[in-house]
Parts: sequence; structure tokens; C-alpha cells
Amino acid sequence: MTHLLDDKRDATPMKISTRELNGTTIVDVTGEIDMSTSPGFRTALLESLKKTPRLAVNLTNVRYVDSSGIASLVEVLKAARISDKRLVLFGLNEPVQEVLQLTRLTKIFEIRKTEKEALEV
Amino acid sequence: MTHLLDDKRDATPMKISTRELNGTTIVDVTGEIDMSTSPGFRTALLESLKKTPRLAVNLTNVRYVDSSGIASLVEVLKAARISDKRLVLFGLNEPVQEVLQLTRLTKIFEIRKTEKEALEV
Amino acid sequence: MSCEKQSPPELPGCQEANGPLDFQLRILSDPRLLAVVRCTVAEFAAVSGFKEDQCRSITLAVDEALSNIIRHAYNNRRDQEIEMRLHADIGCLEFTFVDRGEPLDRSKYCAQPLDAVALGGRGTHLIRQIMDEVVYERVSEGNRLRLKKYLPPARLTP
Amino acid sequence: MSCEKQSPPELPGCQEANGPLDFQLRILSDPRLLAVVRCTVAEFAAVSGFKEDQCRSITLAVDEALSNIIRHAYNNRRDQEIEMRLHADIGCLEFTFVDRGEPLDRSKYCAQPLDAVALGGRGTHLIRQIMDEVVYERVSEGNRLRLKKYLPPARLTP
Ligand SMILES: Nc1ncnc2c1ncn2[C@@H]1O[C@H](COP(=O)(O)OP(=O)(O)O)[C@@H](O)[C@H]1O
Ligand SMILES: Nc1ncnc2c1ncn2[C@@H]1O[C@H](COP(=O)(O)OP(=O)(O)O)[C@@H](O)[C@H]1O
Repeated sequence: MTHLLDDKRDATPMKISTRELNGTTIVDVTGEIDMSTSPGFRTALLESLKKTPRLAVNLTNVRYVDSSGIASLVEVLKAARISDKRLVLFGLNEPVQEVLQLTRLTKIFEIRKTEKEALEV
Repeated sequence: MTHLLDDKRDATPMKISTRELNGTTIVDVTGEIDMSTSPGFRTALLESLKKTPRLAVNLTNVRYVDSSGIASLVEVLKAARISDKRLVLFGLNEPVQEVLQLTRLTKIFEIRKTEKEALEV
Repeated sequence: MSCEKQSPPELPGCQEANGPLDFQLRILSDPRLLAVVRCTVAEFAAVSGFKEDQCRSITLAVDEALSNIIRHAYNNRRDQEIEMRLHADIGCLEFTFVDRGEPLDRSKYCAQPLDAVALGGRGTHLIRQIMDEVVYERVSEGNRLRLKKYLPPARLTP
Repeated sequence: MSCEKQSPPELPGCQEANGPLDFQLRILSDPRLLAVVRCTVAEFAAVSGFKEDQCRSITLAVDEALSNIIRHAYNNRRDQEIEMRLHADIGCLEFTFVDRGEPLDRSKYCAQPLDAVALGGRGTHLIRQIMDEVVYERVSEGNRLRLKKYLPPARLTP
């Protein structure tokens, strides 16, 4: 782990890692997605999407998301639709669900409760 | 629950309630003990002590304590010693333990892990 | 302190403490500080009597307002000054933001309909949905934004 | 953002973001605000790279310093002004407090030995144990207290 005052870290703590499981790429996100972290969030998802037919984003450990994070998700969804790929979100906790509700996007995304459900075809 | 801007609430969230079990009075404390809440903490413990031979303070849900909270505990310990009563603390989580260590008081208090242990004579 | 009285007689020690609360901040327009402001705002709202879910949405609205100042008023410059005031009085929270950047183009406020495909335009909607009053003003120091949130009446009487 | 790279190739999007951080507060000497300041300080320290247990003890030191200003410099008056500055630079956090109350009587600073039976006198010990530098000064505006904490060297190189 690096820290903010090094030159390679953005302030709001966010971590991203990816795994492969049964042909699906799972992106595990931890931390808060705001104006300072959403550019990294967006790029990571778009890059992962390029290399997989199915992307599942694990939001279990995301305790905050603002409209810039939502915009990133919408952009990835668009990219998925254009390239005929699948994007699933899972593990949404209350703060994340609330923002999706306030922005009226709950029905646009494919949302699953658990990783297991997200991996079902 | 009342709120701060009523006239009967002190800002830092702290709650205190008491129970009786096998001749011991258990005081359950929740929240943060600082300069704004320690006077209430102190008075509640001293009042409870008056009416019981054994006082057990449940700190499981205390996520913060500063030197004013520590001073309150020391005062109650003194009062217990004078009146030949027993004071036990239990459920100390890391922040509370750290402050007791920094103030070198870990050995002065009778400290137990669980409520069960605190009730053993 | 709120004393939950589960056992008679009443526990003493409920300190009297009332009157308005005031908290002023001055920060640079650095997005790394958004997380710090969110913590400040969430706790200020909690201390003022708002419930957890309300604190969460109020914090979101403040974060969106600050992000907009950094992004739009200051065009993403990180070294510009923002003043914030958090104020709580009986039943009401008020947040004031002052910046010296570009003023709001009112034709753009909530102009974009909430729409599945849009990549932006949601911040001002979130602010308006969450807060009870939203006032953008041009003042001598620059731009001032005021956000107000009233405590639900049910919680005014315990 | 810190990207943990568990899977090659590297994930892009680690934003560059460095330079000092600055956060200024102006509050009244109202103990109800201590909880708000604690949240601010804890997150500021976290954002500056300190680990959870360090953030916790730094927050305790700041809380003790503020409590002392309210209690001793302002004799528990709730309506007096306190200015605070939180500053982070490479490897170091600095907190500055300015008040216009009674100055510190230096003979009382850490005067009381840490002792089981004493009812007070622990705040200044906690501050000194936790922080690396503690400087009380008399300045034109009143009293200034500066607390510094260095990031443990191990964490300077990721
Ligand atoms: N504080 C502000 N200062 C200047 N312009 C603003 C401000 N807030 C919002 N705006 C304008 O309102 C528009 C809509 O804002 P918003 O709904 O937050 O969406 P977005 O930031 O994604 O564009 C912005 O694009 C900008 O033109
Ligand atoms: N900010 C301050 N302004 C004035 N006097 C102070 C300040 N901080 C500490 N003091 C003095 O130092 C003494 C020791 O402080 P401390 O160790 O925090 O214990 P306590 O607050 O319990 O007395 C105080 O009693 C007070 O006389």
C-alpha cells in the first residue's frame, strides 16, 4: 500500500483488483468512489471489459459512491452494450443502492445480490 | 432518543443503561466518552455504585474514551475502594485499552474480557 | 448525551447542552479533501440529531456541491479556495459554500433530465432531491451556494 | 487511489495526486463539536497515509489539546473562538491551534506524574506520548499550540 503523500496515490482510499472465474472477470472494489477516485474506477472497468465477455463488479466493500462513480458505471454499461458484452453489479450495500435509486438507475443495471448469483448465466 | 438541538441532549452520542444480575449492577455504556459526555458518565456510575456492592461496567460499545473518561473511571474506583465495594470493567475494545495503556492504568482496574467473567466472584 | 432509562430510578447526568452549532472550514479545491469533508459533515449532521440514513444523504449532497465547485467553478484547478460553513439550529441544518470561480450558468442547473444514458448531469439533481432549499447566489466575494435541510418534525419531539 | 495489482497486466487509473494538504477550521469552544473534529482529524490522517491505529492516537491527542483549550484557556466558556489548521506534507502531519484565552502555565504542563489515584493531569501526558513535537507559544493573536507527527519511515516507501 502506498500513501497519499507519495506521488502515486490518490487521496480517497480506493482499491481495485480483478479475478477470473468461469469466463467472467470479477472486479473487486474497496473504498469510496468520488471525484478523486472515479477516474481510476472508470479506467479499470473499461480496460477489464475489453478483455472479457462478462464483467462482474463486486461492490460489497464500496461504502460510498457519488454521481461521478455512477457516471462511470453508466459509461461501462454503454461500452458493454455496444460490444455485446455483459455487465453485472453485485454486493450493493445501502449507500450504493440509495444513490442508484435517487438517480433512477436501479432498473438499467443488471444487479445481483451475491457473487454466486452474478456468475449464473 | 432526543437530539442535540433539544435542550436535554449533550452532543456526543452516549447512552447509559443499567441492569441487575446476581447482585451485581451492570452499567451498559454506548458511544463516545469525551469532555462533553464524561460528566454524565461519571454521575451515572457514582449513583449506581451507591446502591450496589458490585458494579460492572460494560464498555463493549464504547468506541472512544479520552482522559476525562479515564478520570471518571478513576474517581469511581476510588469511591468503590473507600466504601469497600467492587468495580469491574469488561468488554474493553482496542481504543479503550490503548488509552488505559498510555495512562498506565491497566493494572489498577479489575478488567475482564466478558460479562460472564465479570460476574464471577 | 441521551440517557436511555431502562431501569428506575432515573440516571442523572443528562447534561444540558443546546443552542446553535457552527463549524467553519477553509480548504483548497483539492479532490483529496472530499473524503475529509464527508466525515466532518456526516458527524456534524449526526451530532445535530439526524438519523444515519439522513446523515448519509446530506453528506452526498454536500459532496456533490463541493465536487461541482471544483469541477465547474474552478475548472478542476486544485489550488483555489473554498469556504464552507456548517450551521445547525433547532430543527435545521444549513451549509454555505463560497468560491471565487466561474458562476453557475442557471440554464444548466438540473437541465439534463435523469436519463439512463447520460454520462453526467446527476449532481444537481441529487442535491435538489436531498436538500430542502438550494440557493445559488452571486455575492461580493464570488459565488455562494446555500443548502438547507430540515429535521423531520417527528424527531423534534422525542 | 492505491491500486492493488493482483492480476497482470497492470490496471491503469492510478491518478497522480500529491503535494501538501491543508484544512482550516474555525469553531466555537463548544464541547459538542469535539466529536466532529475527531472525525475530521481521523480522516485527514488516514488520507495522509497514517494507519488506523495511528489515526486513532493522533485523534486522541488532538481531542485532548482541544479539550484543554476549552477547559483551561477558556475556563469552559462555550462561545469562544478556536482556529485549527490541519496540514500534511511528505511524511508529516501538523496541527496548529490558536485561541485567545488564558496562556498555559508551563509549570503545569505534564507536571502531575502519571499516577493511579490522580483525578486529572493525563491530557498533556497523552499529547506528549503520542505526538513527536509539542510546542506551546504565545503569539500576537493569543496562544498557539503546534503538534507534529511524523509518518513512520517504513511507510514512506510503499
Ligand atoms: N458550483 C457550480 N459552479 C458552476 N457551475 C455549476 C456548478 N454546479 C453545477 N454547475 C453547472 O451545472 C451543470 C450540471 O451539474 P451536475 O448536475 O452536477 O452535472 P455534471 O457535473 O455531471 O455536469 C454543470 O455541468 C455545470 O455547468
Ligand atoms: N491549552 C491550555 N491552556 C492553558 N492551560 C493549559 C492548557 N493545556 C493544559 N493546561 C494546563 O496544564 C495542566 C495539565 O493539563 P492536563 O495534563 O491536560 O490535565 P487536566 O486537564 O486534567 O488538568 C492543566 O491543569 C492546565 O493548568
